[in-house]
Amino acid sequence: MAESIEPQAPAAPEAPMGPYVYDYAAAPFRQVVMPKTVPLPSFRTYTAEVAAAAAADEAKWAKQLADFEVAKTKAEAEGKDAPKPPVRAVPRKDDNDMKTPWPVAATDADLLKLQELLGDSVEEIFEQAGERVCQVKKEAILEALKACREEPSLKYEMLADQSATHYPAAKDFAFSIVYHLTSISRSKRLRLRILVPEGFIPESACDLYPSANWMEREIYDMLGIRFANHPDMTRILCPEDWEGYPLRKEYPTVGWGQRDIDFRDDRGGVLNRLAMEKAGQLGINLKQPKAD
Amino acid sequence: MSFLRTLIPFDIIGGLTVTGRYFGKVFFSANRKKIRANLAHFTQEYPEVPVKLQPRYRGRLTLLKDEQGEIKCVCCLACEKICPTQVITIEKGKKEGRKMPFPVRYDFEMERCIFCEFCVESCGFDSIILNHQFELAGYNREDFSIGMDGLGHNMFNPSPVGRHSVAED
Amino acid sequence: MFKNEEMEINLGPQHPSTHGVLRVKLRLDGETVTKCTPVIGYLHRGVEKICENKTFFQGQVWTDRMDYVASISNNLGWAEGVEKLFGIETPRRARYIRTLLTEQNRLASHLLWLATHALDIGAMTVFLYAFREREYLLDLFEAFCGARLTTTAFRIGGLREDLPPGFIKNSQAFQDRFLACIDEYEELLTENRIWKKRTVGVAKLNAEDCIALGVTGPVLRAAGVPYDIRKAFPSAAYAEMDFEVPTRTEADTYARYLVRLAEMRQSHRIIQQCLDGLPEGPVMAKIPKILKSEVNEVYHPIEAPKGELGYYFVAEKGGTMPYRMHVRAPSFVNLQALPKMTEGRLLADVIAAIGTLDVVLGEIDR
Amino acid sequence: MPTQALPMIQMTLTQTMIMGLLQIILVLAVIFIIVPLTTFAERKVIGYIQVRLGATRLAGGHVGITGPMNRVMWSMGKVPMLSILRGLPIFIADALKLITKEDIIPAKADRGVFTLAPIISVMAAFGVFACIAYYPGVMFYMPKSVPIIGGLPFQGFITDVNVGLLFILGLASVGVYGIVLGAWASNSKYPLLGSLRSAAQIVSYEVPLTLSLLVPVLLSGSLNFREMSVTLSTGKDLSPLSMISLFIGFFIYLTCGFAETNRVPFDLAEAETELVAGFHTEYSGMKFGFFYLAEYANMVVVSALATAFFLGGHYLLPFGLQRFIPATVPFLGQPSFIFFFGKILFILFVFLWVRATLPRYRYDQLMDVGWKWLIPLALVNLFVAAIIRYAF
Repeated sequence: MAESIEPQAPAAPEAPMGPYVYDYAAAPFRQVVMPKTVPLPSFRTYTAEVAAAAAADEAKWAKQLADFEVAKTKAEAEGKDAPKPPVRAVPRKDDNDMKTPWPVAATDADLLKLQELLGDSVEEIFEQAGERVCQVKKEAILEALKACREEPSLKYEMLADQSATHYPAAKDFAFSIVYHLTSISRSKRLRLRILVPEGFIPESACDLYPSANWMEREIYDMLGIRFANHPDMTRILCPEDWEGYPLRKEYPTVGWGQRDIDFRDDRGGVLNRLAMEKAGQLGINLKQPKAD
Repeated sequence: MSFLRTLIPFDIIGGLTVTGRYFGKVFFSANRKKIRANLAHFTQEYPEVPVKLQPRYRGRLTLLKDEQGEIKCVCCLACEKICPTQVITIEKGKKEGRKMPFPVRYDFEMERCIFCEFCVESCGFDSIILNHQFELAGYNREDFSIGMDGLGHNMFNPSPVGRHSVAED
Repeated sequence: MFKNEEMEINLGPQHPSTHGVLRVKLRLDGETVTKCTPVIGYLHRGVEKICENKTFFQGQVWTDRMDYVASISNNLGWAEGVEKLFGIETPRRARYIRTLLTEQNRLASHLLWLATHALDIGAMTVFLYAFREREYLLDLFEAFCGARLTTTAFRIGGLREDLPPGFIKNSQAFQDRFLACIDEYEELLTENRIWKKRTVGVAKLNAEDCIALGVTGPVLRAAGVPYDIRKAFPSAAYAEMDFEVPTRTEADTYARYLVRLAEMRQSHRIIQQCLDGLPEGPVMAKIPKILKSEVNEVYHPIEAPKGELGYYFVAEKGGTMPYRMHVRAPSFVNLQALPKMTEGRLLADVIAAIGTLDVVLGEIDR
Repeated sequence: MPTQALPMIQMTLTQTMIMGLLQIILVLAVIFIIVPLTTFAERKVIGYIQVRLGATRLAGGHVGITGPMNRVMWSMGKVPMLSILRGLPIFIADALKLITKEDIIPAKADRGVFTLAPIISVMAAFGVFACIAYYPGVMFYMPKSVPIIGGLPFQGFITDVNVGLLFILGLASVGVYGIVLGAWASNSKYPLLGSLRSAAQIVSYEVPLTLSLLVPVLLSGSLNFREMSVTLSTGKDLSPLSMISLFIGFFIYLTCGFAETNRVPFDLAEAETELVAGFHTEYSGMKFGFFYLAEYANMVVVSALATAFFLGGHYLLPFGLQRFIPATVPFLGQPSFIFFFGKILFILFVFLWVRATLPRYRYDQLMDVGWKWLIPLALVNLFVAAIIRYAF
């Protein structure tokens, strides 16, 4: 009789799958670290940086000298031993087989010819790691490609590759699009580069180089840059209804919907303890498994 | 001439000769010779005849013990850091009578392991190897999570499923 | 009186001869293809995104899994691309061993192509014969780096270890019997009337179209363009090797078959030169333990078995991981030519065209 | 010769029926043994050609009835004894699998036709066996002790139809209805393509097949299977030159036979790499098993016809060369059951051998070969045979 009067225990909440369930939106691997710098190789920036570094070095040296003079006069005044004269720091030379390829000024005939042909449209030409780079204005890319393809002294017949990079830290542009051109007859390569801001629609290269078709679709799929006059501007690798552009820097490495449930059996409760600690630090809603 | 060549199929006879020759070779050698003799066929009779693996074969991750039966690992965490798929979890600890740190926990999630041997390469104390096991199938996901304890299925002993693949080194 | 309709048919993603998960939407008028649309992306794993979050050292394992048939070529592209990014000079012995292994892998890849292409067209025995030789090569890879397919063979700056004992002897044994094996395949296929009927004049793609569509590799060479990156932009030890670039002018499936067989003979020649002239010396350059990059971007192309394989890296200052990694996958670009090759032809020719392009879906979808 | 003239014995209806039934049971038993054995042989032969071992797992491993013996052999470092028969029970396993598998009928399929199609196929394939003479005479006499049929002759064929060849050709071409109807009824795209190919193929290849079979008809002057076989094999009434015509006719016939049975290099109807499985893509279970049985039974029929008309039937030598061996020679000069079956097995082997070697034709090329090469060739051959028949 006593049992029947006793109130029924409330139904336990449904057991979560696996030992732990994470709050996905707040999970630590989703916290994307945005890049702080703009790693856009450029001879102009590089020379500016080198000059700035040299100036800073010089200023430091001058300061050291001045400090030394001050210290010297002070020591002389106080009758102590003169301090050691400062030694100018020599940059440390590593004993290894690495020779970092720095950008150098353009000397190649192709680049100079291109600059001569395009005039103002060319923003920058330089060479780095044996590769020729020509950065043109974003509106003039079609003109530049046409010049590369049809000018008899250039004759870059094939568009080998086209890709883009996201630079969220840059101020006046968001993406760089690079075109890797190959001249089969002359065994030469050239990289054309444009910088485009968010929302800008560059001209498609499909008419000049039909191989750009899928490459531009891939760029659109991965980075969300649309191209004007493209025959079929749809996603290619991701499904049609995919949200977001995976290769942008703000996109988390682990896509939405991945389960982060640990399937291992917890030996001695160590994992549980660690996970609880971690969750407590991060403020994650970590439900404990039902005890049975 | 080409008409005759079309009528008399020398090309097809040539192909049939090649295949027929192999048929004869295998038919008369396959079931009569001793194992490991110079066989005409290329099939390995796998469960009955053990597989010969190369010495550098990359199998399952295994922890080593030294002569005193002491775990060689000193918890430098190099393997944990270099692992491209983050399948190793180590917890440092202390043990009586041992100067170096001692791994309290060394967990290995084989389900995600890609057998690249970067961990072994990074180890400065030769305390881990990839053994020669390739039969690593399991019935449930718990079978792929291997730790230092566990009966017969831990980081020191070979997996119980791979009966035919443990090499002798 | 009769309704005349075109039929739409899905070739794939599960189909015996689409080499993985390729899906081709076909519009058929009877058996004639009027429209052909390749649909890809079923194997997309986001390798480029993953590699942005892995160090230069770790990223190599993902290259194994792109073109899993020719993973050593992919490793070579990655290792040399990163070395170009850092300006690392690799020792000569390491470069020779890289060349040796890459060429052996080219043989393995071409053998797999021959096997599956012949199987697609119906000759099922060549499949097993080619796999027999490939097995021998995979054993060699296993002896060198411990894995048969996902090799991770090279390291930035050279190699992890030198060749294992017995490797050269076994390679030489393979060299001695391989040419006879190619003759055997030729005996079965080259003059066979059915093989010729199925391949001569099928899936034509002339040189202009090839170049316009960016098609590289044996498909381009079968159209008469002697463009081989091993000759045009030599890396590893290819500059020191003596070999020819086989070309044909017919630009059809049969010509591609002959070009690939000739390439296998040339690869055999390169391997022989590597084995004979293997220099002594270290196999690893002196490089710091942790590589920190400067701001740089490189595009490094190599000649993979399927065509031009390019790695494009962007590196930031002081970074241990690439800021951006992009792969120019040869199959991805080559597959664009499929509609041009097949439209207006029969259904069976689509199978031959897919086979002759030698696509690997792991590389297309990345 | 005793085989030439059949003993004319008056039988009652009951006796005829019982004898017929016994013969039918015998023939069916032979079919049901030889067809699964062919599938086993297919695995083994193609395996050996492709430098591998084929099926070895059943009766070849460490477990089962043969397990202990195999274990001992393996431990001695030898492959097991009787290892050429390793894997033999797989034909039983195949049959069991097909019978016990779930029988799926697609939701939008025409259920009646879908069920009928494999039955048509298998009936057509098996019906043909009624007219094939396995032995051109009395095989043995029933013992006197058996009631009702005691002392009656047991003949080496079920019936001795006067237009036997016509019956065989007619019934064999009904088989294509099974393929076409089955594919249409499954309401799917790949089977549809397969059936269209198959219909076109069989219609085109019936012509050269029949034309090549007209040569033996012309030479022997009969349509009765048994008489044709005996006449052509012994070659008594034939000119020696007729050998040429028979020789060419044999190859035309064999080529068309490959096409009729949908085997490589003419297996377009079920071209695996193009049409997944062709006309039987949607079939499963024993319905698929019927198509499978029909295909192999057809192979046996084609081999039997080729043996009887071209390869010397129940005698040792092919193409009428038997004339050079006098009938007085003990074994070789006499007709024998063994020769007939040996030749059938050889042609079945050729089927498998060719399957392992050759690529597949394309649809339009197949038509080219049929209409532009085989039909003219068969006509010329027929003409030559006619000249030989009446001039020499």
